[in-house]
Amino acid sequence: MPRGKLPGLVEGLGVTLRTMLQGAVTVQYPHEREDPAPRARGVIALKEENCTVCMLCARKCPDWCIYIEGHKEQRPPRREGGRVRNVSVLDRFDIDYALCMYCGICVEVCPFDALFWSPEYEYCEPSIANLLHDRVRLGEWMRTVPEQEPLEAGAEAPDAGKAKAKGRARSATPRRGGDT
Amino acid sequence: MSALHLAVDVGWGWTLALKTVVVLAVVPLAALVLGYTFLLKMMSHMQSRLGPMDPGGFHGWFQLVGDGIKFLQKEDVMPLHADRRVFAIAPAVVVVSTFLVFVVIPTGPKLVVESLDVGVFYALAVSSLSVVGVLMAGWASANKFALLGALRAAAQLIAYELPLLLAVVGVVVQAGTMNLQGIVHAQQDGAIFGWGGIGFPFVLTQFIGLGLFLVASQAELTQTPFDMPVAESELVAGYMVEYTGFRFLFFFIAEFGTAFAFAALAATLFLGGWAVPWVHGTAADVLGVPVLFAKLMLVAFVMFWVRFTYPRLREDQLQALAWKVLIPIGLANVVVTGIFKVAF
Amino acid sequence: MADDEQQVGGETAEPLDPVVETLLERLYEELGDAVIDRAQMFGTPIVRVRAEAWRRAAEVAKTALACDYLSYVSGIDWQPAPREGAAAGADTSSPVQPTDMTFGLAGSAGRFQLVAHVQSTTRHWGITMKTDVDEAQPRALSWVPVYPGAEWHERECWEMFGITFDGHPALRHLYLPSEFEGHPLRKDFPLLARVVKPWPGLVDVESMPGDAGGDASDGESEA
Amino acid sequence: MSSTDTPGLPRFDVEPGALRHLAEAQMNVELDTGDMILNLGPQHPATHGTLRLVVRLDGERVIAADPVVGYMHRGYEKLTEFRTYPQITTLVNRIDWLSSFANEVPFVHAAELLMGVEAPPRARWIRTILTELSRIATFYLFLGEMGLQVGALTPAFWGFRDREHVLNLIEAATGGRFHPNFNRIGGLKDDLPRGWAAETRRAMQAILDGCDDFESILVGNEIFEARTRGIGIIPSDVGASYGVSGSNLRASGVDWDLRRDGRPYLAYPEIEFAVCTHTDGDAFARYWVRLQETRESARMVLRLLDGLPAGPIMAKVPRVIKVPEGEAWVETENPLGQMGYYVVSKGATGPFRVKIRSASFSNVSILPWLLRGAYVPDVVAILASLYFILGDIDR
Repeated sequence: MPRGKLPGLVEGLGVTLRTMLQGAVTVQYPHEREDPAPRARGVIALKEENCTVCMLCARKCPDWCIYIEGHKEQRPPRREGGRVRNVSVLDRFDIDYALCMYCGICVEVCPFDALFWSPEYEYCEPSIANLLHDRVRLGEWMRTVPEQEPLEAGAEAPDAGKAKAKGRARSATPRRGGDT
Repeated sequence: MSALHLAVDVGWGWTLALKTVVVLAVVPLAALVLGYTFLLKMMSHMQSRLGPMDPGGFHGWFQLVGDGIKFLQKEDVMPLHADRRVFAIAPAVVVVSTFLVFVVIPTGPKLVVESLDVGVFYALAVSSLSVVGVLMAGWASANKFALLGALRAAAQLIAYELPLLLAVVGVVVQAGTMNLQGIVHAQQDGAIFGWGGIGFPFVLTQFIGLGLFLVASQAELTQTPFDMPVAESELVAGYMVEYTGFRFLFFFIAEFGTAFAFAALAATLFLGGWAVPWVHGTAADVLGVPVLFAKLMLVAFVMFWVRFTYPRLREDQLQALAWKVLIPIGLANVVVTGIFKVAF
Repeated sequence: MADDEQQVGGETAEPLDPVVETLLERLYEELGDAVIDRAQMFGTPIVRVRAEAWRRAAEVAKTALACDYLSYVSGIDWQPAPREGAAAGADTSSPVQPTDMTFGLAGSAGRFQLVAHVQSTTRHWGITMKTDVDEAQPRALSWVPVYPGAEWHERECWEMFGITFDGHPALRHLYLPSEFEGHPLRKDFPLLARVVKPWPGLVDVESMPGDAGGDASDGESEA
Repeated sequence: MSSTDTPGLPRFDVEPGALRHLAEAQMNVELDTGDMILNLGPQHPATHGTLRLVVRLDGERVIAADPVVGYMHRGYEKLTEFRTYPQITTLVNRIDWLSSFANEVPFVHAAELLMGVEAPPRARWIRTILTELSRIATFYLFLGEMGLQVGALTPAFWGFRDREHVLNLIEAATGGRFHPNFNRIGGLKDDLPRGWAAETRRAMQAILDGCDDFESILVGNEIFEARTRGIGIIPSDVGASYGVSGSNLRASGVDWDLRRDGRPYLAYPEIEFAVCTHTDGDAFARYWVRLQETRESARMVLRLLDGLPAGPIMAKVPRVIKVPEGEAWVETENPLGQMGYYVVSKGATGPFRVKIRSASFSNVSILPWLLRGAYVPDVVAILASLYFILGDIDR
């Protein structure tokens, strides 16, 4: 039996003693909070005025956890003498976070920048049914959507597409409105 | 443990009652202190954690008390096929053995519940009573993990009684008495080559004995690296696996209470116990408690430090260690001590 | 038949990798005409052997080709999944596979095939083998005597495809409960999760007359 | 231990069943004790997850062990047939959930091969970095966990503590702490955020320091050695024929690493790294190899960061991914061993059949062979040293 050589055992004691004196890494959660990375996929926020009820997110969702209903309305023309606009109006936009796998496909496929990731994570519920967030709840998350962060050296400049739009996510003006 | 009952002349009945109350109060308190200091705080910090911080406000001092209250509220669950009576008695047997050890540990010249002439012998004998309770618990649980744990515990405790005793024999030989009080006095009044500045703590000559005692008591307490009877990753919790509520609380109190008792024994036998060399009389009675507490905490620190650092041995390796290494060393120590005793 | 598959495979037209060529040569030497067809799959040879030579193929791979390492044994059901139920037509979230039965590299005689991959830890090459399994009575010789690691793979294959392995020590359920009925990886076994729930991607916008609405397909329904 | 029962002697010529009875008879005659069936799991601390191990014991010695898996079977091979390629990366993420990113790589690579697309260099390098980070995250948990299983409580927490750095990095880059879903066919979803490289360098230093701690508290510890040396010996030929792969096989002296020896993938052909092997094949060797590989991975990440090329991270791919007809087998050296996908495409938006070859499945299938004759405490140590993730067994 390889016993009797003390050094290994003593060294171990030394390491634990050193660790004990080093101080803890614990974050006392409700009292102090760590900020998750801006990219963290915490919760999906909905910018309702951008949504055109195109159903793309609901279709691409691997879990079938997005439920959308809408109807069409006629709006008066923007300019004098213009065409009467047909507008899709969102009636229901629910994401069931009890099913969601947080893959981010919906956010990615949205062609009108209506969905965004927010790093917010404090929305656990005692009842699983409450994890179904409706469009009002999803809209509230928009406040927590961070700005687009700069990229690492050597990265290509983000093209004028979605990346920039995300940076402006919080601005009030709808980019493409609800027109079809 | 106040000096009150010694100052007032009361009937023996009252003295007995007071002594009982003191012992009954000290054991859970001891378990709390050790559990909080080492299990909750020292271990946490060794693992880069803080441990409980909220209960009670200051560093979670109330956590274990709260746990205890929680255990008391819990339902008393018994396995369907358990041997109900044995199952119920087992924790009590274990905890009683802990209580009995405390009886002989002196905390001052007069502060001792019962100063037995066979004190050391008694302490080690009653401490091993717990194995009966452990076996009862393991058997009565009607659970294979519990049974395996209990059998391991039995084998282990029997194997480690011997080195434990041998470790103490050296001290007994040197002190010339088995009375714990006598051993403390021998250390207090002793002198190193004529210099009595710090008395003569036996650790100076019996350091091998102290090492043996610590290793063996670690095994007696079923602490890592000898915690096979409760081995979490193998036997889940060994003989305790079916226990909940206040019965589990009993085991918990017994575990840390016994750790406290062994630390106190080690402090008494090797570090001079309550004694401060130049303090005598009532002053020693007053100082004895904190002095002993400080010494035993030092010993307990080492015991738990080892517990939270090392992996666990295998049962056969543990037996081999006991019979092939510790016992020969212990015997040699006794012989050498005897020779020195006769020669000087 | 072999000619057909040369076209299906597509890649056999490419020049064979030298390593692949050596491997195949040795295999032909040992197995002779038990090898029905061969192909190359991105640098990995893939051969189809006769069912009765299935175990022999493993032995040859282990000895002559030094393939000491068993990667996996599994099955394929080449039959296209029936698209049934009310939602099947509208559900464009699931990929639409061709409706006729086509076979992959090295071809197949019918619906079920076994696929296995073995590798050499010393020579760093590997070979994929296939064999045809009868549809009515799916059986094959077990590889366990050659590669003991095949035991679990074959148990899985047995419960998932219903292919029996002769010479397997204990064909028991591996993943599924022992009272489970059916063979989940067969194409005609429905995926219940997709059957019991209506597809939420169905367009639920009340369209204006003469308006395609949000129905615009993203190209998936073309297939 | 009787000679017929010594793990370490390869024996193919005997039917497994026959040997079991032989061992059994011998034990019972020797000691004349009845045996006991002990059910480790599905809820047991040593099975980290829901593996059930039915062991027949004679005293504390194992006569026969039968792992029962499937408590977490999610049917991914079936699910893939109902999903499109981009959706599947979300699924394969969850096979070995400790190294999710590494799971995506071979699948995406298979699709890229079939489509004839190649990810740009920067994407490949970032993929490599993240794969190595996943490897560190996986191994780090093992390095602590192994201590826990042999009774040392403290290293487990250190494992969690330092792994946190790596998980934070993965989250900062991909957005997903556990399930990155960051690979896209043809590249990556996004480039790295600014400051990530510097942060990674710091974290790798912490990882290397942490490895030293593990070395002191476990590898050099005599008790740990006594517990792990000489138990659960996998001879290289037996291991290979069971399909044991990765560090487990390298610990048996097989110098085989798909990063170096397989079909070139990611940036591995372009950087230098050492492949660690150990000749003993026991639990200690497996721990040692993983410890060295963790260090090597950390150094590799540093090297990769130094050479990170600039440029785009996405190749040109059609908006709707349709994979041409064909078959591909892609294998990679994942933290737990060889992970491979055999993808059959029929030209649709989703695969026709995906066979997922996961490492733990084969690594664990050797258990009945390996555990015979071991003691209960060794069973736990062997299980821990094989290191499996339940999702990787059950898929």
